[in-house]
Amino acid sequence: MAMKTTGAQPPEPGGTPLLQLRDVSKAFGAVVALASAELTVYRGSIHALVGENGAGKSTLVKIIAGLYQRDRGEFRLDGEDVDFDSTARSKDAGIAVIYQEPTLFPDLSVMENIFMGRQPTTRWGGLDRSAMRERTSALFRRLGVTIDPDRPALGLSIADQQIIEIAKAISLDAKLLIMDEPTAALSGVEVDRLFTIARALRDEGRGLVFISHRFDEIFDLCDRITVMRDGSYVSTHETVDVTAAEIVTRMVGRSVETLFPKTEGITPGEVVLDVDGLNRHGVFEDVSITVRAGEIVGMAGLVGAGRSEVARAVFGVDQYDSGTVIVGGSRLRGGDPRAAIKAGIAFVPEDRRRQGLLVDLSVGRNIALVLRRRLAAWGLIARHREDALAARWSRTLQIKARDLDVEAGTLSGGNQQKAVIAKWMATKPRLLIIDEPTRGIDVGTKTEVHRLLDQLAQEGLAILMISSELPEVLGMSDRVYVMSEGRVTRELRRDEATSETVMTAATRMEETV
Amino acid sequence: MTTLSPARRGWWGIVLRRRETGVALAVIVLVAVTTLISPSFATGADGFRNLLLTPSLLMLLAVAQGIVIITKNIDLSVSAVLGLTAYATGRMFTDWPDAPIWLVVLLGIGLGTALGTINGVLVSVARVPSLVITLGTLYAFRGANIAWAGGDRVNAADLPRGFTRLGTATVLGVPVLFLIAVVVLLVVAYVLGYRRSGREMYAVGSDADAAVLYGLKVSRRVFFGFVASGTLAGLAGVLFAARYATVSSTAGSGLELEAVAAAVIGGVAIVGGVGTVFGAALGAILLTTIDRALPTLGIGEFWQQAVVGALIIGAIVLDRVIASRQARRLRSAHAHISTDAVIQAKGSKP
Amino acid sequence: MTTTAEPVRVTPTAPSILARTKTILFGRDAAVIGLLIVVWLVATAIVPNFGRPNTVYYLILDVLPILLLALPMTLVVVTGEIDLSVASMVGLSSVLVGVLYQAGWSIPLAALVAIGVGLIGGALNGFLVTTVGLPSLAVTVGTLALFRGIAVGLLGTGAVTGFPGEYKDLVTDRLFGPGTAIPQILVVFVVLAVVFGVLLHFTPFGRSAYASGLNAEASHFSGIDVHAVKFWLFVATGLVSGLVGIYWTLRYDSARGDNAQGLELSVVAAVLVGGVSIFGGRGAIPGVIAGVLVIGSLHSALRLADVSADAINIATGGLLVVSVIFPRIVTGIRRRIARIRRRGSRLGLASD
Amino acid sequence: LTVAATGCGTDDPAGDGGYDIAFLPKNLGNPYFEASDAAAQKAIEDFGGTFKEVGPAEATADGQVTYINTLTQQSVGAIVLSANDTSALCDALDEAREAGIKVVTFDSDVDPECRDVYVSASSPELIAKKQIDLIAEQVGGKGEIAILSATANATNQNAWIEEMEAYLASDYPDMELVDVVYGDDDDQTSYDKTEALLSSHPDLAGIVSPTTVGIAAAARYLSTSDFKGKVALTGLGTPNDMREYVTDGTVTAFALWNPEDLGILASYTAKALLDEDITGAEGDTFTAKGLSSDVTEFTVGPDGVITLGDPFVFDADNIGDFDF
Ligand SMILES: Nc1ncnc2c1ncn2[C@@H]1O[C@H](COP(=O)(O)OP(=O)(O)OP(=O)(O)O)[C@@H](O)[C@H]1O
Ligand SMILES: Nc1ncnc2c1ncn2[C@@H]1O[C@H](COP(=O)(O)OP(=O)(O)OP(=O)(O)O)[C@@H](O)[C@H]1O
Ligand SMILES: [Mg+2]
Ligand SMILES: [Mg+2]
Repeated sequence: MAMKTTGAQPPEPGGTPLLQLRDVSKAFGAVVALASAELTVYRGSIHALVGENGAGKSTLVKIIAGLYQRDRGEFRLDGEDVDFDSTARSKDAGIAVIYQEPTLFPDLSVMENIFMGRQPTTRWGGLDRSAMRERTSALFRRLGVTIDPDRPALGLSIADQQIIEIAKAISLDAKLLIMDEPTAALSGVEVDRLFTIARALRDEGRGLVFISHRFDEIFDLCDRITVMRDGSYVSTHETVDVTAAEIVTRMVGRSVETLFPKTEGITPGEVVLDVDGLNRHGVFEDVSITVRAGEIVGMAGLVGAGRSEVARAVFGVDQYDSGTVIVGGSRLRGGDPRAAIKAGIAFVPEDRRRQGLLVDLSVGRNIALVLRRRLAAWGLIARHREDALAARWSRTLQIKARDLDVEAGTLSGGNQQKAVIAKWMATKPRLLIIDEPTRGIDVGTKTEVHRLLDQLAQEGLAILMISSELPEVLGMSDRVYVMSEGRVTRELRRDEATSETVMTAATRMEETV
Repeated sequence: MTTLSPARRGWWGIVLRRRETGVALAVIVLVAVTTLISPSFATGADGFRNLLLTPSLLMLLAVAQGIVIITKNIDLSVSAVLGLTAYATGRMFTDWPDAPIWLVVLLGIGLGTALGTINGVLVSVARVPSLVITLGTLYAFRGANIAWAGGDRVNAADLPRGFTRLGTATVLGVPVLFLIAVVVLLVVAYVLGYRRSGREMYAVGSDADAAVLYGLKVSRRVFFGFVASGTLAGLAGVLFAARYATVSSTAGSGLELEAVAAAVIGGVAIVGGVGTVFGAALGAILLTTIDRALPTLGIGEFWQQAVVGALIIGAIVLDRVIASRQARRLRSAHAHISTDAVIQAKGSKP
Repeated sequence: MTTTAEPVRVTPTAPSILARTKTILFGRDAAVIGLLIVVWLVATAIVPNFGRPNTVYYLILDVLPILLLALPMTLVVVTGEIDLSVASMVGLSSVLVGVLYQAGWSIPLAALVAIGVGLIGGALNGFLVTTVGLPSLAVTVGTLALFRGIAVGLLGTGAVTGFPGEYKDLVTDRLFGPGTAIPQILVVFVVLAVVFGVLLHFTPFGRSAYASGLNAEASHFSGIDVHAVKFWLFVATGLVSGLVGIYWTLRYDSARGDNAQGLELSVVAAVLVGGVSIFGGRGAIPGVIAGVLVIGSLHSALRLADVSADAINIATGGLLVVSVIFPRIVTGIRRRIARIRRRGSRLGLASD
Repeated sequence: LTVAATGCGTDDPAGDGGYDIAFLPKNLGNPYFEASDAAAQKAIEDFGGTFKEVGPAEATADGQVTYINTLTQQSVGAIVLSANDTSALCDALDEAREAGIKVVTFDSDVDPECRDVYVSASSPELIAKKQIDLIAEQVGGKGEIAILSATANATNQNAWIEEMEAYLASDYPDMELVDVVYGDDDDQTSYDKTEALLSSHPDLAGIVSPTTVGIAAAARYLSTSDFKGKVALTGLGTPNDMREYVTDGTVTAFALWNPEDLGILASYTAKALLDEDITGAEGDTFTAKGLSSDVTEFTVGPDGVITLGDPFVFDADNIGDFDF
């Protein structure tokens, strides 16, 4: 499928901006996702949007797409005020979006996933499947991949799903293409293809917005960079004028060191967790790790490296195929979270709202949930015992909520995270596995969580911390395991761990990308 | 390296793997065996006609149910809609003897549409789970029917012959009712399979959140699903009046679960997004054929329902097994494609 | 570190008893109980014969199967599942009691077998839903046909009657002597209601049930054996269905394959009117009992007022639809008002 | 017999001249009961009573129990019912009678201990004989026949079927009863059952359907099928339902009593009980007015059964004279 050239535009910014957002705000209940965001995109340029996790990038994208409606602010497309009430509107207006999380219809074929709602039709208005198949194949050829257009989306890997999202967005032939972390799941070859196409689209005079946490990609691809922090606009730069270090400083808004209040020089105690040769077919292989009391062990790797899967298998929400997991001397068979809890494991999962909390249940009940049996006398739970436990731990963790009866889902993200930690600390664990401890948490709370982890370690807790944020891993860990494609590729002492060494092991490459 | 077009590759394999094939095969085997035992079953004076005539009404309801289930909803009120439209049709003929038949038929179907619209509005606008709403309207429509009819009922003598003949007439030995059911089936199958609107119904049922991201009109699709379901149930009601010619206030009682069962047996997944109305219609044919065949096969008529129950459970367990197998197969297929891609990228292009 | 002022921390405590009482008073359960009281007051005032002991007596006997079945059904729906096979199991249990009695067994023994079969049937449902992982709606539509089919198959459309009087009296005798309102069989219900009420509201198991209904994945991550919870609830439903089958047989002195046909929808309707969310995670036993009694009392009053069976059906359906839509409308209006307030100046552009 | 003296019956209904009589058919919407209940209403209003018809939507015993309970609470004078089950209604009827309510069954009986009198359309022997004679005549006295009944535990149906089997064995050895199927007094079920019957018994010569719903459905099925004129059909039907099929030759002759007479007789029986003219003991006599036949004097037979008379045979010659 060839893109038709719709009047060549000069690649340099000028004239009316294609997209102009000013002072946009958006709140979800108590959570302010965007305070005052700003973004100006010109035709024929690729615009990077950067910011920490939770800075509000995806929310801004969803507002442009018409999925969310802004509470306040200015939104112009081609100089005209617009107000999309559904994604269909933005599509009609020439905006294509690749969302951060792939969203496919699992039961439908790949080609229909790409063309849903605008499938090619015959003269009679019926679907023209062969035309659809051809166009899909053409798109895939352009992206350099082979996926059977007729297979259902069910069971596709995250990478393949992402490729389909990209194919879908390209096929829209849009004047503005927004990509929210499209490369997070892709390998180098696919990323190169994507970039070639992105540059071609730019040269046709379209506008592109590119969101990524990978600076090499941003500096390789983008013409301009807008920095966001805590839901607000910080600054916009020509790529050639800035360095990565400057961008980071603006993103974080402070010097990075103070973010990680790590107490140094603690002598770890006895081995609490001993994982040996753990296997789960097709997910991870031969994983061996140990964690000692008082130690924070980091697990680094690219998204999809299998870290979460290892944690889930250790805790027992998943089965494993072979290997051993020993916690405090007793062996865990896998597939039984209750045994893991009894052995003293606490597990703060990566997806807070789906796995960590029951968002429709009150904060108090959430905190008391794991301990429900221990709270019962004569088989009955007394409410005052639940209340007392919940009150104690929410005080310890300083959870901000009106009272214990409010639904956990109404808390701000950081407070939700604290509620999950409270729920697990209440079990008095000896090992805490925490997956993405600060995902979606604002900077202030982030520091608090880090301080808390440090304090817990000092009190003798063994902590296994999985994080995709490299600074967090480097700043907080006594030791780091690096995983790549389901294997532990390196173990690094605190003094050995640098972004270089970790990234090399994570990508299994000799040279840095 | 030869690249096979996906369309050509395994066309037969696709047909053989389809759920519909299995159900159709079951029907054929059942009819064949029964006919061997008792030749009149399919070849006797009325055997062949009844083979097609008996399932016709349930086919319509199963298609209606299939549409709704594909959008991840359920319509328990179909039987009450059928009953109400059947009675309304009869009453129009008795109270308005000069009415042209076609007009009464249209009005009857229109009543079904109106009742379906009520369901659609309640489900898609009020956003209340359809199981609850249609359970409520099942009671309400049925109650309205009994309230209206009271002890009264429509008798064969009240209906014009031209209308009742519709119920049993045949064209080249094929009952008209069956032809109508098949035409409806083909139209619905075409819309669901080959129109954008139909494909969107699958999308909505497959993942409603993704459908919102795509900019699909989720509420509208669900709404039209219920309107279509009501319309088809209304058509079934009109044809019920034509076929049985006697309509009391309880006509069609209990058919709602049979319609769900037919759809489920035919491979329409209750979780939405999967299955075809062909499957649902075949499920209806299988159910009614079993009903008729069991006595001939020497299984007491009283055991029919137990067989049907076992069949439903068997069907959904089978679905589950197939689905998990397929998921596994797709995952490994993906690995092959990836390596293929590398080989192709390196080898085939000069 | 750039310091914004330390944010104010409100460390949460449990709300006061007063506040919690207030929540209960304005809650869904209280609304259903209030509705029950209104129905009773109005019916007593305007329907002749309604307030009499006999009315209450018959009312209780009539709604008892629904009352009993609604208890485990509440728990099943709270976990986000549904069991449509209950009425068929009642029929099967009834037929078993009849067939075995006819074969010369004693009633207690026959009843024990019926309960046993109820347990097995419930376990079958539970197995298919949890271990095999099938949607409970589809599974129980299947077992609905299966159980009913076995019942009808065992007894045809014939009936076993003539059960011994002493057992029939167990069901129909009045607690405080002739002419009084309370049948002694109500004791069984009260005991079961307390058991299920305590189980749901005051035990770790109950917490697990709510959690499983709200979010099965998060529950699994919290060490709750979601499958076990659901499995045992299906078993409990089967057990109670078995009991109801025995009651049905003795009350009507008739074991028939079509006993209690269609009752499943009445049970589900009552549970939903009683405030249990079909999505799981919400609902309480007192509300459900009130819900059953509202429907039962309404039926009884309408019958006494010589309103025909049809209008009664319409009333039931209407009640069900209104009871689920009404809260939606209220929250919808509230949310809209809140949004309009928040948007303020952008009111003109507000769209949905 | 104990006269009402319990707390519930406030006054003797017959005492103030009002006869408060409730009819409880097997189910609402059954034209047979529509006819008898309509005639009963006229008769009751004629003798100054109040008539009421209540009933379940579907023909189930438990549905009837609920209504008997309701009528008991309302303290009606008499309940006239056609029972869906012989014994399932007994407890409820006992309580009604304890409360001083007279219980008359008609058309379909309950156990004799649970009611005061039973108004039978005809005696089972007469009914069975008449139908077997009719079918034998139509099929030439030999071949396979089948019965399409109502529900499997309808007392009257089963009594007739039993009599038919005995009569067949003794008088028509060449005729074989090959199947009994149950249409549940539901039109659609009866229709489908007829169809199933014909497909599973290809050599069937005739069908006997001793129920008005069943015979009409079977006739409608036959009239549009190839079996029309080949498979004989008789049984108990109403002239209005059957007129069409007699005219077109599907059915030659069928039998029935007059359902209106049955309703009227049941009403007068209830009146006689309320007046305490009869108690249900054998030999009690009373009078009924307005019947289509000239009979006015009726005597209670053994087991408290009152019989209306011989079934009447309808055929092409006389069917035009009737309208019910
Ligand atoms: N639907 C929602 N309901 C409540 N809060 C939300 C919702 N969507 C986003 N948020 C919150 O808004 C904030 C901004 O989230 P957003 O996804 O926009 O961040 P982001 O910059 O895309 O981060 P990342 O780099 O991790 O993708 C976060 O605190 C998040 O928890
Ligand atoms: N829905 C899915 N379908 C197919 N494969 C999946 C799916 N989700 C994850 N995977 C695969 O499972 C493996 C491990 O993914 P996982 O998300 O656990 O990695 P991770 O290292 O924990 O990443 P993250 O940083 O997101 O936590 C990857 O190979 C990934 O592609
Ligand atoms: Mg994001
Ligand atoms: Mg992870």
